[in-house]
Amino acid sequence: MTKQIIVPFGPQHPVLPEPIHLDLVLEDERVVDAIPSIGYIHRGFEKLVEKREFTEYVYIAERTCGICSFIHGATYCQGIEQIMKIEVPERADYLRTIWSEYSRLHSHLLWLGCFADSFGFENLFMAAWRIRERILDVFEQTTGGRVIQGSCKIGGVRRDIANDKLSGMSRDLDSIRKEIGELTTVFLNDDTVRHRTRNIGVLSRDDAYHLGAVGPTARGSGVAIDLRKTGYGAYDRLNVPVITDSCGDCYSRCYVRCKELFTSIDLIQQAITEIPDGPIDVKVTGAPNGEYFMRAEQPRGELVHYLKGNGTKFLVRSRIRTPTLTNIPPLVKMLQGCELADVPVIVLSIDPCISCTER
Amino acid sequence: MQIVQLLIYLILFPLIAAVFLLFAKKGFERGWIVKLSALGIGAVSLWLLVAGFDKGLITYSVSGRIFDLAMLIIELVIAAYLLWLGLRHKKYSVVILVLIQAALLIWFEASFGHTIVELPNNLFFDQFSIIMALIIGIIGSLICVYALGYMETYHEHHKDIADRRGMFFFVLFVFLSAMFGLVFSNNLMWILFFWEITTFCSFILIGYSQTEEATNNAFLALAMNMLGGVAFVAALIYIATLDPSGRLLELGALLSSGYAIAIVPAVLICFAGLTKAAQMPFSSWLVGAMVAPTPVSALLHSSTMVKAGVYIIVRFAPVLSGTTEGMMIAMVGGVTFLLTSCMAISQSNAKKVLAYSTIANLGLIVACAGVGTYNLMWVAILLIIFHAIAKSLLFLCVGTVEHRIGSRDIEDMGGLIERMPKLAIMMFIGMAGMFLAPFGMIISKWAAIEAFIQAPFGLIFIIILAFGGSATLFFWSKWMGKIISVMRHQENVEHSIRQEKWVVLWILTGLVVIVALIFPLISSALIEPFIMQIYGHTTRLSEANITIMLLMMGLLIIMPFSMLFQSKTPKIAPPYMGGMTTVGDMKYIGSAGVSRNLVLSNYYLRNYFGEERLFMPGTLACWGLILIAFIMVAGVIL
Amino acid sequence: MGFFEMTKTALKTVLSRPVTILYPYQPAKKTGLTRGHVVQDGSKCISCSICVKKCPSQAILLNKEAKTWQIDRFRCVVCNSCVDTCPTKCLSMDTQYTAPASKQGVEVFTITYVKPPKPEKKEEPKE
Amino acid sequence: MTYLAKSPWIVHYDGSSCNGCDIEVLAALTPIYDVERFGIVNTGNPKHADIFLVTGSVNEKNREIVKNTYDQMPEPKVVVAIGICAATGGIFRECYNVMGGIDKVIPVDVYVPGCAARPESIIDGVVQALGILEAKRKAMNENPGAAKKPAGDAR
Amino acid sequence: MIPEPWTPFVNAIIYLLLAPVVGGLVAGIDRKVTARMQGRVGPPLLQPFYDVGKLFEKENLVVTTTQNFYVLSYLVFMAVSGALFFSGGDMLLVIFAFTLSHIFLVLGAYASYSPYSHVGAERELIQIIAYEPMIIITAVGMYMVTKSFYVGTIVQSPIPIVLYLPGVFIGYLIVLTIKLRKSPFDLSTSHHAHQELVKGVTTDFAGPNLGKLEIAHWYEYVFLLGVVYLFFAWNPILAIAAIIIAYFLEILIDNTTSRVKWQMTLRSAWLVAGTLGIINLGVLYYLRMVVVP
Amino acid sequence: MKQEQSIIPIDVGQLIGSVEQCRNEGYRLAQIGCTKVGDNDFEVNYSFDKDYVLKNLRITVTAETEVPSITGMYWGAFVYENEMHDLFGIQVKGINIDFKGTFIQTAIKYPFGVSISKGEKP
Ligand code: SF4
Ligand code: SF4
Ligand code: SF4
Ligand code: SF4
Ligand code: SF4
Ligand code: SF4
Ligand code: SF4
Ligand code: SF4
Repeated sequence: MTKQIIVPFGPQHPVLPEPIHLDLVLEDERVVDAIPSIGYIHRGFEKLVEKREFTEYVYIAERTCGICSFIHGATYCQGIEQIMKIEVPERADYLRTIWSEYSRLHSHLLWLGCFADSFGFENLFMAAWRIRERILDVFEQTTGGRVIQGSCKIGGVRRDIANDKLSGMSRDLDSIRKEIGELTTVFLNDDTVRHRTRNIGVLSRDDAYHLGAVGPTARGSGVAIDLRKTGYGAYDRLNVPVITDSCGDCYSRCYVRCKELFTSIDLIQQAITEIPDGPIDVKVTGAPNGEYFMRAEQPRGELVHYLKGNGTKFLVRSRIRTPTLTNIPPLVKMLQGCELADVPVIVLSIDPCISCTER
Repeated sequence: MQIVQLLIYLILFPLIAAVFLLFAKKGFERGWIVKLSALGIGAVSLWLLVAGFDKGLITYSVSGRIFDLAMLIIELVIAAYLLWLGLRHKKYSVVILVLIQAALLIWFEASFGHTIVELPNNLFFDQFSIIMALIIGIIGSLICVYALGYMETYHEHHKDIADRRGMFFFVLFVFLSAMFGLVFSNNLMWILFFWEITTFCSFILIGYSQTEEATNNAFLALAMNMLGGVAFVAALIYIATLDPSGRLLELGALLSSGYAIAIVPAVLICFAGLTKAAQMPFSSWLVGAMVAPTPVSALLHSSTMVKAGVYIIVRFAPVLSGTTEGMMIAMVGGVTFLLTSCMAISQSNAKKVLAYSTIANLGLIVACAGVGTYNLMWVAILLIIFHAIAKSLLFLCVGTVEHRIGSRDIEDMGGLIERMPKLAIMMFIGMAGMFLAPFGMIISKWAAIEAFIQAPFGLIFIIILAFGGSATLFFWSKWMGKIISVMRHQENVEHSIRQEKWVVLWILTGLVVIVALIFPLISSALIEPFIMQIYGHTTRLSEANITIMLLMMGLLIIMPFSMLFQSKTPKIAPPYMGGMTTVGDMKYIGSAGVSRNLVLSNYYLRNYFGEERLFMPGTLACWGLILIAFIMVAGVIL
Repeated sequence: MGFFEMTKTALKTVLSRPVTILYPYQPAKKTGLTRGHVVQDGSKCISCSICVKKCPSQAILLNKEAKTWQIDRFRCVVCNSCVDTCPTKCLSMDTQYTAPASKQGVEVFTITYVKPPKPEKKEEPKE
Repeated sequence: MTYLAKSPWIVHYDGSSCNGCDIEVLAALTPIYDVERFGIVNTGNPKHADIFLVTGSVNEKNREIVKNTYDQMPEPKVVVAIGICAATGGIFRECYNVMGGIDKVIPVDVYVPGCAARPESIIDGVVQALGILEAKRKAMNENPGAAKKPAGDAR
Repeated sequence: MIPEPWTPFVNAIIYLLLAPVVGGLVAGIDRKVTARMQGRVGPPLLQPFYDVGKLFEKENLVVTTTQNFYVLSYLVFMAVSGALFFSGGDMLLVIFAFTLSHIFLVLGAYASYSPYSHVGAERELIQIIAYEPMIIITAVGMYMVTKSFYVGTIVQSPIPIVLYLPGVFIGYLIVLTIKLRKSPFDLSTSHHAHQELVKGVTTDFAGPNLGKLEIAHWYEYVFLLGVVYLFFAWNPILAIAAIIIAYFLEILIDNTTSRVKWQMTLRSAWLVAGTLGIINLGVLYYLRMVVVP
Repeated sequence: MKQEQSIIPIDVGQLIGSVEQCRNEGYRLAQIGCTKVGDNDFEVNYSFDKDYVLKNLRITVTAETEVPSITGMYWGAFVYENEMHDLFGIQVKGINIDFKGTFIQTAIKYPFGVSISKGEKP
């Protein structure tokens, strides 16, 4: 008689705001097998390119996800712009970058909260989300939407941010930086947090690279991949440091994200000082013909939008390969042999985004 | 003169029954003999209670010369037989031990045989004897009755095992007889004789199935108990050297002879007691004895064998009281209690869990007796009573379950409450008896804490008790949880259990509850006078607390009826499964489209409480403690 | 070394005022840009159908015969696309979000703009 | 007003949403909005919940889950569909794998429009649901059998 | 005045009637303070009562009807153990009754054969074995100082118990965290649901059963805080202050730690609390002759 | 700024060899994605990345072609290969963790394999 316990973990489960399912096979509390199952959110909207003109598809691309909504929209637009050889005005590039980095801030803060929640640190969750609201306020003031910004379009951006507003934002970031400083100290120094994250879900550098880990998941294992280094948007004009850590455990992944919060703030402030005046969009005519793999760095890692047009208003294919999809194999590896209590911590440590993973 | 007849009757009657059983060929005849003799033995034990509870200590002179000789011969015959067996099975440790013991015995007989005078009082009797007699007479014979049905099925299931049931029942009854002899004898030589008989009987019973494992474990048990036997003989020799007239061979005389004289034999005999009670360095034999048919386990664990071990230690408690040697023995019990309670957590074999729990409880008894203050003595006796009843019930329940579901693994007992409701309730009560307030064992635990706190160095034991007690709680509760979990659509497989089994089980279940209810009575009628007579003062629980316990018991009894009065009709929904749909029962479609059965197992925490982890340290610690005791004793001798 | 790293923050927070907005007793957070719901000014609509085509979730239904412009609030993703593309700027974005409801329904605006209608191709709106 | 309306506990399930509405539901629990002011607790467990918040639409794979979760809630209970995805399928309505709003699977009592639905809007929706909850309780007390009917097939 | 022999009964009845009220209030204050620590407004003070009232208005949804029995037993025995305590009964008996009630809770969870309840039940058992030794040590410590296991005697003792038992007191506070189901030890079920076990032991209890569990918790709170009182019994005002401070500390700890795993729980309870307690008792044992009047 | 990328069409038969070469050269697998290009023709792009340079191996197959799994070289490729199968109906042989069509369950089988005309709701 085996001494196993089978726990159907999810899809409806409070630590998983998004539905995935794991068949956990436990011995005592040790996980001997964890078989994931996804597909609960699959909508199939990649196929909507056949029904929506490529210009309207921006709105759908944005709704790939409510967290890096902006980056999805921007990546899609940049992909189309590459195919159609559109040069967007410089100010638009900067604005896209600023919003992208705000997205990262908001996403990382959200993640920190969820992560704290996964190991039962409710106060920390609240604290992280308290700060996050300030980022959302900026979104709402500059784009009109809290989570779905809708400010990107092909050929540029839809809204400008006034320069005095920009400098106000920059000043505001100073106080946010202070609050984030307090928050991240707890994540990085508190003993009970370290107890839950140190040496949990270790992913070696080799595994991280060859299993295709991206983003903080890869960087936490010492793999320095950061697509911002390819210099899309205004990143080629900004100084983007790549944060890595070598342990490959949950703590390292947390460390990377904590530090990235500060680099994002730096990037925004730098962008705000450098942003040139000028138009924010160009007129787009014609239809895309050709294909392109547009890649961008999302909070969770490398995002690939593969777009293929045939000269009509309807694209042939939009294929969105999201960071989480490629982070799933490393996750499966990490879960082997962990404890039941570690499961949510490990799952969250890759910052899973099931919504865009399943499209 | 009436009581002594009862005593002799109790010793001899099982023997006669045994002989009949040896020759009874038909199952039908055997059945009647067993049932009638069980009735006879039980009834007489009760009679003894009625006749003797107010009598105090009485000794009887029964002329013993002739018995002495017969005993010696029987012992030598057994030794020869064991020698032969040992050689045949290449168990040289047994061979060596048998040779040593026989040599010692012969030497003893040769050098002191002529100097030892005939002891005036070979038999004796006091309240403690009544308690033991009741345990042996009632529980022991109930188990024998139960064994009737059990063995029948046993042989249906195991066609490959030779049917030696005549011999089996013969040995069972001899065992009972020897136990009676053991508790009624005042003559240490007699006690030794009966002692060796129980060792021998258990050896035969453990090896009953004659499989390799059974044989090995039987020899293991034999070797360890023989080790104790050697110590016992050594004690006799020591006593005889002190007083060649052999007057000190009388238990009563020895006990009242004072520390200087009694401590050496006390330690030696208690060492023998430790082996028999399967305390820590020797615990493996009792665990190994699980290969025997379940009634045998029940017998060994509840009313015979191991109880002989603690019986003798309790007898010697007044000598041990306040001595360092006693402390060491108590510590052996304490360590055993703590570690085996923990080890029980890691076991899923029901009989093994029961075995470890037995060892643990015996450990507690030994600890109480080793410290040996009057109130601890009270606790020790209480523990003996409660443990015997609850443990026999549990063993018999497990045996019955095993026959119906074909497994003795706790994990296979899930949902027993649906499959065998009556039996599950009995098991539930039995387990409650082992660890829940206000049942027996917890009363004892409570009394033990209150007693230890007044004893020298009692703090150590209280801490052991606190930690070990919580471990106990863990393994019982999870087992309990297993049997009461309701897995739906299980079939009831309880019908067709034979009537006589039910009778036995119901009686034992009733006893668990009744004894918990009337224990104040038992205490005041039997235990307290006994303690009083030894120590000159006694203990008792306060009346208020007893009332409260009774109240709690009452609550427990009426609580289930609350299910009949429900304000809202409950609606049944499947358990929460993270949103997964249950297809049929306890099934769901999991990842990769695989249909999975919901399986839930208990925690065993092997990495923390496993035998592998705790056994060695425990053994070493206990050997160390025993060694200290021996060194001190050696000091006394020199 | 960090035991109770959070203590300072927690104690500080407990002593300061909560950040909670006491909605609904206090007004909701809002900015001038906040996208609440689309309103239509029937007097300006030229029934050009551009909004219908540009609506990514096909929430708008234009009935030229009945002269109605209707919007399904339970389809509209408040994306601003129609507002941006409407040639006559008759659509605007109100900052107040649509109130929850127990029943779904469409909101109908009447088009009062009068101008000789030009021939147009028929767009079959969904459902 | 009875206790029911003072202590609405919620369970949240994410159908196939884009997260936008999910995080707004979560945000409603956090300090700025703090729905615990109304006694709302996110129990995460249908068996403890009175209000079922669903975000996102239903598809092939999650309809059973939504139904199952709903069935495991004790009466009286209400369902609040958050966001236009949950109301009609929203922008993804025409995707091949979207069946439509959650009313395709379970009865919905309140629809909260928005994409994403704002936390204030969610609060309004829940408050509106309380009235319905209360009405359902009355109905249940007056006619104990009836309220149980819809979920009676759970066994 | 009430005649002497009746005071225990009167106390018990007062406890039975008032403890739920006090316990509920404590829970309400707890939630309020927690909310404030998180920068929120938090629920009304009386929220716990609303919650329980609500639960009793709900349908009785069970996996198996036997759950009703276990829950009721849990409640009854929890009340009984508290009543015993407040009527001045024997501490050990109180502890055993207390344990008994928890076993019923665990059994109720087991009965449902649900994965989450089951794992919760196992963890609850681990918690029980983690804190039980310390509670017994507490009782023994009190005995060593006051020479009595009777709460009635202990409470009247003029000895400042806490001065003799500082280690035991700290140990007790640690296990109190377990008992109050507060982070870092809220393994088997927690106040907020965001944990891997959903609601652990209580997962499959709904409606009135959950309400009863809640009431049992209130009884438990009052009892547990009553033990804190005993440490300071020689000075009631100080004792009340101590209870308030202790409880505030618990809330603070709850809000400044993450949930640890079961190994850590067992280890901290057994090692930290156990050693503190044992050393304390050992020293006391050694000095007993000298210091106790 | 244009990101560097190349597309190298290869035969199905060459797939394993080329992928192995990528692995040996230290590329990481960035994605596998399909596009329907004809009534029964699919392009499958295997994208590899090294130092931000994207190399795409492209095979063109029909639904009947058996595509060998590359999970031997890239363990994590199973997510993409299962997806290929579930959404496009492309047969992939020898996946290490084969979900057998349950990775992404869809209301209609192989949604990207069949053609759904515009406006018509499946
Ligand atoms: S992004 Fe995902 S993990 Fe984070 S809160 Fe939202 S659902 Fe949870
Ligand atoms: S990675 Fe997550 S947050 Fe980013 S777009 Fe995808 S779903 Fe949204
Ligand atoms: S990664 Fe998870 S939590 Fe984050 S937005 Fe996506 S779904 Fe939500
Ligand atoms: S139940 Fe198993 S062990 Fe017991 S007698 Fe039958 S076959 Fe043998
Ligand atoms: S339980 Fe049934 S099968 Fe087993 S011995 Fe008894 S009657 Fe026979
Ligand atoms: S706001 Fe967007 S979704 Fe709403 S009607 Fe206008 S275009 Fe359609
Ligand atoms: S609302 Fe504007 S876009 Fe729409 S039909 Fe009228 S004028 Fe045209
Ligand atoms: S309504 Fe909008 S924000 Fe909400 S889930 Fe749907 S698409 Fe996302």
